Amino acid sequence: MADPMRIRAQASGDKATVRVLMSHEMESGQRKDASGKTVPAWFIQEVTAKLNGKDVFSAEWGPAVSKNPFLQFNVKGAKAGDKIAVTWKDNKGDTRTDEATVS
Amino acid sequence: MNKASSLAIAVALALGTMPALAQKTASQGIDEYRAMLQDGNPAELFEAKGEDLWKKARGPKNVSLEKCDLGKGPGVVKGAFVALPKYFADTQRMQDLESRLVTCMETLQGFNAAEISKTAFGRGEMANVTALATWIAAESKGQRFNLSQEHAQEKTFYEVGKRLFFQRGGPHDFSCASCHGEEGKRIRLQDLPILTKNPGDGIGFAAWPAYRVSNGQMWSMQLRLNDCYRQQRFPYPGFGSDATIALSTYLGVNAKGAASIAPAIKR
Amino acid sequence: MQNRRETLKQTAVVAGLLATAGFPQFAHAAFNKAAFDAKSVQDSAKAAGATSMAESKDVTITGPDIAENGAVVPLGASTALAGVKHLLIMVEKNPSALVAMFHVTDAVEANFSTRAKMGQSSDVYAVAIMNDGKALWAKKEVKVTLGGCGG
Amino acid sequence: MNKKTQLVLATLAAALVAAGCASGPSVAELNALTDKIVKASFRDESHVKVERITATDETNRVCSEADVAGKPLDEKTAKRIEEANLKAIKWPSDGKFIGDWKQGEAIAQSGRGLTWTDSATGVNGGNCYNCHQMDKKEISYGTIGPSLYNYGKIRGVSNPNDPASKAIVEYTWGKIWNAKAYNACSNMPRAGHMGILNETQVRHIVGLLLDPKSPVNQ
Repeated sequence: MADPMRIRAQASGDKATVRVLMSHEMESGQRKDASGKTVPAWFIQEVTAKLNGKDVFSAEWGPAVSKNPFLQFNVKGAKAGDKIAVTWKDNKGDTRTDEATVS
Repeated sequence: MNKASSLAIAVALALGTMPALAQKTASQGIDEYRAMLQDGNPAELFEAKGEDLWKKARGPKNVSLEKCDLGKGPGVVKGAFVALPKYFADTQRMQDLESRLVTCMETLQGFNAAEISKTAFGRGEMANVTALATWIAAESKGQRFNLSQEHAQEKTFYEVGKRLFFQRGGPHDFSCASCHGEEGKRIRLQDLPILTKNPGDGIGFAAWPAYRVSNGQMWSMQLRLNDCYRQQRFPYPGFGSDATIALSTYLGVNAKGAASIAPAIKR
Repeated sequence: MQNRRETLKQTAVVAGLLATAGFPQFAHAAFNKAAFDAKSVQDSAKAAGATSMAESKDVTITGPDIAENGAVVPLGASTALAGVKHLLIMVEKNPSALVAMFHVTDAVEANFSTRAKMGQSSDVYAVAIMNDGKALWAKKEVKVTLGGCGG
Repeated sequence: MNKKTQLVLATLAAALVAAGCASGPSVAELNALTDKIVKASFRDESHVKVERITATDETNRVCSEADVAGKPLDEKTAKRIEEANLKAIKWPSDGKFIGDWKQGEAIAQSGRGLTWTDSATGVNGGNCYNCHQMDKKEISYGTIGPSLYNYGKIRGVSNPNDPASKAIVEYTWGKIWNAKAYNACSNMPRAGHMGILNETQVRHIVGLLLDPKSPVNQ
């Protein structure tokens, strides 16, 4: 149900720079609501990426990553026309995958 | 110039123990921070959502908004944003982008306009109106504001908007002009655009809708004005009310010639 | 940048299709709760596999000197060293220091950026955990100011 | 409701044209129209009532009109407004003008209070740093008002309780209590007069500005 990511992947030289924006609350678990109750943490825990179907990147995040997260990484050997697929999974088990073509 | 040098002194005094900072003014530091955020504006997420909402068949009538007339003819999106608010003959009223979108959602898609207008910002169909406005604004990126002042209502609304801009009231005696009537002023570290004339490309009226990093929300112009009024300690302006549209007309006409950068990214 | 919109248009949505596929060859894909729960930079690095810690000029942390808002602070970690296993971004004064842990493979450069929440002015760290368990770190101070009208 | 108002306006505009007012509505008509639009557009929210802007006082009314016209108040009106505001100043009930600068600093830092998202019973802030530089250590300050750094020092106040400082101490109290007593259309709120700050809070702010030990005077 989560909204799509925005993925930009640009090749330069022998690598491609991948920039990703994800739509997610990234609730810290530190905040209290109007009635004084702590809002439970809700955040992306794992981010992975594939280049043409092959795993190339993985990371673990905590609740201190900002809301609507931004991520940048560089994939070696990626060239224009290659497919980059990014997947996130949050601590409630929700997940989303989007794909972009390297330009 | 003055501002920068006095800040430099303030920073040197306050942060003298930090060599990296002492060589840089606070405003330079903040400019760098803002520059770092430019590449990757989460407003893009809302743009994408808005484009999808425009093209998707939705509502009780299950049709898209692709025949919506934003002032340039049915379905014309590019250039519409920088000409709003304007007078619409079909509704016989002045409308800004958001109130016009709500009209289209009612007439084309069968939604209840009054219900949407009552919905809180960021919720339900109101969140969709904001996403739509974000995409439509983005489609005019780089174009210059050029509001019509042809129709009698357009002129009248400019004049009413001017009066609202200078209306002092509430416990603090604030008007819009208290903060936006002079050039080169700040609240805390926040630069305040002068809004009685064209403040420059992408400043003031030409920057909204914008993504607010402080709360991770997408802010439309209606919400921008709503929160200005809140901080002014004024009562609550209705969504799409004539006051908000008259004020937008005043700001938009004054911004004539300013290139739009919306959706921007803001503090 | 000039082709930004073009590039965006090429973004294809394949939601859910790959969602359930696991990452068996990625040993570290499981969430390291201990590292994220740890309060201090040291405890967190330890939980991430560090056996010793040393400051190093070969590790770089990037971030602004001043952040106008603590909700979004752009931070980056990088190193040109060989033999890096994980690259960590930490904020010392956050309730839990660890913000993000990136796993370095042959397929990606050891150079990652994201944006972090910061509750107050603090030192921020890039920590490279090497294959042999050594942790090499760099830090810089980020000052968080109140940008708007304290209301 | 919007539609109805606008239709009324359209009819009004048409009537004006018919009456030969080809140049559009007059200033008085535009003012009346604005009042009507304000009434139709704003509503109560939480403890914030519409009367806050519909039942405003003469000071705000004449200053708003002068702003729209783009020229300052005529001298006579300005004087009358200033005198009325000066008369309305409440001086300290116990004769004590100088409070605790530390509490004053906290009040100066706070921008809270009186918006529809604030609680009706919370403690209001003074909003001072939003517009003024004060303590040099605070780099996040506004520039709508003049810098108040060294406010007391520049004015030669080494002992605010010394009779020699009486005039400046009283002016400082008066300015915070009711800024319009000294400048009819000042941008500065009337903190005491409008009930933004209470007497004790005003006293602490005066302390922040005039106490030689205050960071403002370092």
